[in-house]
Amino acid sequence: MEALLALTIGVLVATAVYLMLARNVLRFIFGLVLISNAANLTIFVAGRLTAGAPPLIPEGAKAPVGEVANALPQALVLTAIVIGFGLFAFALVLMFRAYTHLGTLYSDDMQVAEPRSTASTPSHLTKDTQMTERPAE
Amino acid sequence: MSWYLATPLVLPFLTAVLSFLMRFGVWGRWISVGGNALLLIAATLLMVEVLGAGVVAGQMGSWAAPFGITLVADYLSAVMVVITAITALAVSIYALADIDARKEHLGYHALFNVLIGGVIGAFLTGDLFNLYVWFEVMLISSFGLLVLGGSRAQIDGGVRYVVLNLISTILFLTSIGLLYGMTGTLNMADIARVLPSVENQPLVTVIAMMFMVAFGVKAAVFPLFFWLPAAYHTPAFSVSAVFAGLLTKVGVYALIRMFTLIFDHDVGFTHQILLWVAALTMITGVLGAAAQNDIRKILSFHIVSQIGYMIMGLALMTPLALVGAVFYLVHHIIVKANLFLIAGVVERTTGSTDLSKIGGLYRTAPLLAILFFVPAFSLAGFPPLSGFWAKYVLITAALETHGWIIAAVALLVGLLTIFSMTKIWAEAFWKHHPAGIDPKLTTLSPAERRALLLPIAALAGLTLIIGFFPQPFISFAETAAEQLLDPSAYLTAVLGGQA
Amino acid sequence: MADPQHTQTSSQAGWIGLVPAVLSLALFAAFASQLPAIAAGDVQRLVWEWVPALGISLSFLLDGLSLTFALLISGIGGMVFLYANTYLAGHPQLTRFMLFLTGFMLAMLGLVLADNLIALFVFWELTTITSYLLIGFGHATENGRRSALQALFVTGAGALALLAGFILLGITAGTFEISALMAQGDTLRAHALYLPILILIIAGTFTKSAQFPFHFWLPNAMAAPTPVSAFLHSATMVKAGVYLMARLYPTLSGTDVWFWTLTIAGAFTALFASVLALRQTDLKQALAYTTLMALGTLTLFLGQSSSYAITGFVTFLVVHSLYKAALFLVVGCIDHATGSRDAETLGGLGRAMPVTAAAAALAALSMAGLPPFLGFIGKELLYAGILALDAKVLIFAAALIASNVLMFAVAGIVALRPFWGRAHGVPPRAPTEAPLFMLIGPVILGALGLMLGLFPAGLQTALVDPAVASLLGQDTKAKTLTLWHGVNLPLILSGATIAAGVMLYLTHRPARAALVWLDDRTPSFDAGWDRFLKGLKALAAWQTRYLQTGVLRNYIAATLATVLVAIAGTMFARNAWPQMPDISDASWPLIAICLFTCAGAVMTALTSSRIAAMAALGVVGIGVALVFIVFSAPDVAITQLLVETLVVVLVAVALLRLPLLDQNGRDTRPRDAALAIGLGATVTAVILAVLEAPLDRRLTSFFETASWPEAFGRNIVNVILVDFRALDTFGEIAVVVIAALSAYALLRATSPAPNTPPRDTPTRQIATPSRAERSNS
Amino acid sequence: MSELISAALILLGGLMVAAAGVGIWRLPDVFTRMHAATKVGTLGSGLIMAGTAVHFGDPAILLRCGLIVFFLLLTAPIGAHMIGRAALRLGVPLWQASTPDTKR
Amino acid sequence: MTSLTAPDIALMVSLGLVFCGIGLAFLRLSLGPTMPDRVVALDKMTVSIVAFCGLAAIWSGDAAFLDVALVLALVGFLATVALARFAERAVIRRNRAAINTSATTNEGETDHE
Amino acid sequence: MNTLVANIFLTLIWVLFFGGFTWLTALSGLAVGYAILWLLQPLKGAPSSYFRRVWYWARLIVMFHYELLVSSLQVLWDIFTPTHLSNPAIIEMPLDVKTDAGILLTTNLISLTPGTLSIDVSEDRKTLILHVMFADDPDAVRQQLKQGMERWVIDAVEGDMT
Amino acid sequence: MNSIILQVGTRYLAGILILFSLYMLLRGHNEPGGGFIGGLIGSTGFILYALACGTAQARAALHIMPQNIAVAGLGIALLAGIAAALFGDALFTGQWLFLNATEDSKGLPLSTVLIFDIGVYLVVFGAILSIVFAMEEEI
Ligand code: NA
Ligand code: NA
Repeated sequence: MEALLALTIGVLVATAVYLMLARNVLRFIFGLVLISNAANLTIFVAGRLTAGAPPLIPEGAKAPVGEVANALPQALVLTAIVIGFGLFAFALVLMFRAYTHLGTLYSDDMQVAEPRSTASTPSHLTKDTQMTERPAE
Repeated sequence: MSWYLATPLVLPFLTAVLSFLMRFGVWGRWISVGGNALLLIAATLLMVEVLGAGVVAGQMGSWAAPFGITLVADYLSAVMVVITAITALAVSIYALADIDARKEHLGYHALFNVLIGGVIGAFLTGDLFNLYVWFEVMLISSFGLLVLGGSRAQIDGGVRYVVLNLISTILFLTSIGLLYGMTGTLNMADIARVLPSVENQPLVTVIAMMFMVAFGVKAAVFPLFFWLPAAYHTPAFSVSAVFAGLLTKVGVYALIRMFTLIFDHDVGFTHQILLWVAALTMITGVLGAAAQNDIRKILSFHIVSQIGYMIMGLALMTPLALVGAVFYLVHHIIVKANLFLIAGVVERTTGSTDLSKIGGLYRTAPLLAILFFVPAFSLAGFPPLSGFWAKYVLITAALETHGWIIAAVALLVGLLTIFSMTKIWAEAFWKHHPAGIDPKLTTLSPAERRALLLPIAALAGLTLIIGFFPQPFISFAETAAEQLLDPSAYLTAVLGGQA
Repeated sequence: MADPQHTQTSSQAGWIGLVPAVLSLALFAAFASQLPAIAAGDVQRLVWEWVPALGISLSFLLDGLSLTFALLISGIGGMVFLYANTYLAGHPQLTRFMLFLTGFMLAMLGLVLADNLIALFVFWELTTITSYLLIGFGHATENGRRSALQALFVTGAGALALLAGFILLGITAGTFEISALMAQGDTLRAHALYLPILILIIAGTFTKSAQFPFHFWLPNAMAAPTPVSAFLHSATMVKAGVYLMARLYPTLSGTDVWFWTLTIAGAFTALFASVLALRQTDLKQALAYTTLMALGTLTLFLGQSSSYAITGFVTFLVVHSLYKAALFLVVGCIDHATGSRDAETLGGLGRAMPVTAAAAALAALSMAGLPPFLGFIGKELLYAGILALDAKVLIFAAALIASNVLMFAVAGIVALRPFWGRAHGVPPRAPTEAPLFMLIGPVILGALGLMLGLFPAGLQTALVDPAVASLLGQDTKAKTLTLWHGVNLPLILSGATIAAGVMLYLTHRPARAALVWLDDRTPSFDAGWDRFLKGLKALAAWQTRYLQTGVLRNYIAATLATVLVAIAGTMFARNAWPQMPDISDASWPLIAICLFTCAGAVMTALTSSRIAAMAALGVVGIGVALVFIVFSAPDVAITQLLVETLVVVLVAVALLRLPLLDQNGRDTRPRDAALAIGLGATVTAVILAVLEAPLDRRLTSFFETASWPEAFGRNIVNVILVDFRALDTFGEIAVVVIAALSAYALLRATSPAPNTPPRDTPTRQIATPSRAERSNS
Repeated sequence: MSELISAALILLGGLMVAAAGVGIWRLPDVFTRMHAATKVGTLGSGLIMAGTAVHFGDPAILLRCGLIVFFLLLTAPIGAHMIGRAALRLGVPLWQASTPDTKR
Repeated sequence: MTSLTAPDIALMVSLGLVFCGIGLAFLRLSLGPTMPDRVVALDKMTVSIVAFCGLAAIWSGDAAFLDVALVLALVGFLATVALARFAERAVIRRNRAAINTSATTNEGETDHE
Repeated sequence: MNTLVANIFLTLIWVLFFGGFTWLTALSGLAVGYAILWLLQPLKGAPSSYFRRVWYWARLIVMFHYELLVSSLQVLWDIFTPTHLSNPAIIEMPLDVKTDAGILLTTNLISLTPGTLSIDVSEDRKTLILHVMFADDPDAVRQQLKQGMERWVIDAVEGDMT
Repeated sequence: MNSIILQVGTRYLAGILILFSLYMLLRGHNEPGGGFIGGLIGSTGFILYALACGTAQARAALHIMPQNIAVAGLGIALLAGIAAALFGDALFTGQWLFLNATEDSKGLPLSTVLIFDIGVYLVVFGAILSIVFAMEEEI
């Protein structure tokens, strides 16, 4: 079971990395969501898997009955999910702002903090930016 | 006495909450200053306690060690907390004149104080996942502070900063999960205790490398530093000062902690790599600085370069080398934060930080010249300023272990640092202002001058004190290094009888 | 290169310079009071602990050598202060100047008195810094800044080598105390690290003392005001290197390396510098090159082991300091009075400036080595020393004699011609005699050259004997200083030198023209400095362009590649690969869920439709939530689903103003795919490897048993969150709060979004009518 | 007995869910697909919830299942309405859109 | 689960059917062709997960999973609403843009996607 | 009055959440419900009297489930038959139901019964736009809905008004 | 633009969501739920409100700026942790008071842990709303 999830995590990581390397920072955000999921799953799997037994203590018992799933990684993952959401929300807003203020979602074209000479701008950029739509007014 | 540990951690958050809720009006900023003054007192009390006891540990929630979260302060942690408190107080005073009401309304004080809380948490925690949490606290508040002005450059810099730091964060989280999967515990002392009995030692090295990369991004080492020069020159000056002083140092601290306490099983591999990383970091950073023409960009690249020195101390892993690393950490926080603060005053008086557009400060603002000279030449390693002792100890450590190349690199980079610092000096201070302006401090209001110059002068004074009277600091660092190399006291304090 | 104060000369000297003058003269007196004791063979030490943890103390050693230097520094210093107080009177930065100069003097004294290598180094660097500030006194000019940087950089570079040398020496000997090192000379010379130590230390001393090929900074340092040149760049600081070689003479000298290095470098520097001195027309530059010559000579003599050579060294040191300081001050007087330092044009100033002329004459005659001046005694000893050279290589002797010939001519050019020669032009101002305070120094120093020449015995017993003893030990006696040795080879050589010198002086104009012609056609070290700086900047720029490209994608790729290399490389290097995974135990629902999740991920990566990407993200979120459900994590699953929902909501809101995804905006597909697959595979491998060993569940076991009885909660996950690990949760909610504040600030910090389309938006859109448009119409 | 009822209910529910899937896959336009998704899917889920309630036989769980169904019934049509509205305004073409009453 | 009883079989079969439903919805999601199609598919998936939670509760014997279903039933449609609104807004914006720009040019956006 | 009903309604749900009646849950439910209603004041405007129409409600619920089952089969048939027999169309239907609750209930129930789907309500609340799968005779569909579902809802929710 | 159906539906759903979120909060210590989940659900209630009726109305309904709610939540959570100091315990040591405790049941538990969870709830609730509202207002 764990091995299968390890493979799934691998796929998540691979797709996330592929997205993160895209020119459009929005894709980076998507990659971020995927790789956060992969990290959460990694913690979850690292705590080993137990099917069908949530870590709850039934009424009347002092401890869980029988072997239940490892609660600690669950708590960690929960924390990580919420933190990940916070980071994601900020990152999304940032990319949004980048678009409204820098006029592009292409990281190659954001040249304010680290300006480069226009001569070195690859020619394909001009072509691709034509694919962008006009932002909403 | 867990409250010695808890108070410095709790205070910044309390300050953040109160100053945010009172952010309209003048209360917020004074709460921030007052809170940080209290923080300094609390940090000092902790330091006194640590000086007495060696290592102080406290179990949060009263749950015994590997089960709950332990806060622990050895010499290294304690001094980092104190330095953080000093920096925080200095910057919060500076912010009185640097941060406008609009930024305050948007929550500057909350962001700033939570950042400080995150930094202190990272220094004090004895729990790996908790360390992750504090890293996140720092990270997100630094994101907020970075873009608080909302300018185009800040947003662009923010994108770079955020994107690259998020990668590191995810890697860190994954690494923690995997290490938990191998050891079944999150308490750092407990991990250190358990790890030698893990069968698959090669895998431990792999995990160690994952941590190295994750913290390497935070510490901005080669080849993971790109985010730093891309972003650190964009925010408000008090913000970049606290970034420059503290944030990367937390990465260095984490590297030191992890690679002395936990990952000392394969020193021949991991620390050898660290040594190369250190050398390349020093060189690329200092060359990067040489290529810049803006004060903050120069200073930013120098952070990278200086980080290399600290990593060098860790990589050499001898008692003296760790003394050097610890001393360097302390020295660099004070000096680099101060330089960024000064850059802010330079910008206020001359109108820019672009060296080609400014000048004339030497003639008409001699006080500022002196205040710049001290940290700048300390950074360049001139004796008897604090930076000299830091470099001296590290180079001695390198030469003692016959690390000729790293010693040569450290020396050479020191030379190139002189080059950059004198460039700022020559352009911003010696040269006449190209626009014919006489940049005087008196263009600032008296209140502004007080708020801006007091922290700068205090930090410069600290630099001088460390420089002229290094003995207590060095011997302190010696004890810190001993504790790092022999963590038995740390383990006993955290785990009690289990160690 | 006129000093900046020329236009604002004031005859009224302030009081500010008198303070350091009094201070230095008091110090001089204090040192002088030690003369009898030191002459009696006493050696005084004073020790303060400084950094005992590192074996560094503030220890001072007063013996013949250090006393000689200390007297020169404080004595000449006092006169320079008096001089400068008038010379720079009225200058707005006079206070600063005096402060730096006082700082320099104290540092210099510390340097020569220090008995601890590291303390010595500290003072060494303090002289570097103060010298930097003093050279940069003319900071308004590009050239002033350049010269200051050059001096700082070259001597700073040497200093770093020196530091390494000191550290190695300290490590090898186990002490930094120079007095303790002296006793270890034999051991150290036999040590494997001797050669590196020597090379490093010599690198430091050569740069400081401007030995070839590090000489070029010194003439440029003449950008500093004349008192600075007189004090730092002739009398004291540049001699720090020489001092250090002398100081370590008992410890390091006597080997072949020592001998050859110092001899060759010294001789070459002396000859080379004196030739260049002849080439100069600026009086100060000419003096600067003669200083180089003197430094070369001193170095050459330090290379030797004969008593003649060392006596010559000490004597010449004193001689040179006296006349050179005097001459610099004289040149300053000329400059001050006339506004010119041009040797070509100046002449006939003797009438207007008689006292200055007299002082100049005294100094010049000493420099020229004519009897009965101390310079003559010095030269005699030099020649005796040459003849006692350890290797009888004629060329060194020839070099030294040739440079003395040149010196003679230069002395005439610099100190005689401006006063008694014919003027070839009109200086900017009519000359007047220098003020009193500017004359005290040159006169006293010039007179001292004569006095000591006439009565050398006092100098002998007070300074030369103890100083030589410091180098050679108490057993070896210094040679006797006397004007008349009888007719011997040195005397004959002196005569020849004078004759040749006179000849050269008379023909110096054509000689100079020839030198100028030659100099213009040989590579210049000074230009080399510019090339070095340019190269450094180019290297820095190239490296920065290459690494800090400004292209975020490159940063991301580099970071991720580092991650890949770190993990995969270590797995290779340490052979940490896992076994082949066994997935036969997976149930089919799990397989389905995993496939579903993977499909969502792949779709997110490959789609170019925004809404499809959003929905695919939702699919992945749901898939992961299903995993949490299957493996008994209801809390996590709920959170995951809620967060996933919020992600979709937020993205949907944000996308309303964001453009379409690009169809194929990727020019690095192979690289990206390779990185992606590599990282995915590696992460899988690491996880599999981690999972091979069983997990120690003692933490969880504790939580399970303590959750209800001690923490009163049945939901163990929640109890962990709010109790066992509440601190984590607290940090986490801090993250959430700050994320919200940050996002809010980001949205509100900027003025409401601009109504105009952003800058980079192309105005032209591709004209493809959408289906929606068609069906609408 | 209750086990069999439960089994029947979840089987039926499963069939409904699958059928909704088929519907969403096979039906010709977005509106018709919405018919399948909204009601057949909701019905299927509701049936499975009923089966679950029967399986446990616990009043508390019954209540919870009832709430789930109630919430599904409350939200699913609203969601469908939103999608349909969007589709309508987007001008998504209607399959066989030839009926005279068709507006827009 | 060595000996399968009728309810177990029913559970497994139902589980399989639910997966089929989800899988088919996923196909629709990936194929589109219009924006609302994808939203419908996602909505359908969410509802199916509710069913899955019920089955999981039976399978594990733990009612905790019903809480997941409860949350999803209440909150799941929020995503649908948001996405639908997104689609709808896109139209308004496109129409506005069509008015603003000349009649011949058209936005590159294909809101159907 | 309306608020009170809503409050009781919320209290009921609260008690249901906790899976059993206790005074504590009831009281806290009242308090919580009150707080929520106060929070949601801008949305105020709840159904009028409530208890009087229990009967109509019962009818509504039963009829709704009947409709649901019957027409589900119709859609299922169309899904699984190789050719699509349906003749879908978008039609408009005038609305008699006035109150918010009535509109919501009507539209939701129409949506939930297969074959019909509420797409939108016009701004003036007078017209409902529907998608109908079997629209061979739109008027018949309209008629059926008005006399069926809408009638039942009006009876249940707004009996006083008609 | 505004959908009547959605607005009317929201009237009921928003209330139910907030109610449900409080329920999840209060029972979280013993069953799935807790401050996070509660806060997330609670925020969806107001998000729905904002989507249906606009942020202005949603903000009016909320009465307090969501950021202030979030920060106050952080303060409450912190105070719950600091409260331990009053009892001489370490930071975040849970302090419990059981009302009407009998030997069978522990009665009604009141605890700093619950206060902490309430703080968590408020943080999540306020934080998400401040982001979503601000973002909505950008459109
Ligand atoms: Na950082
Ligand atoms: Na540096």
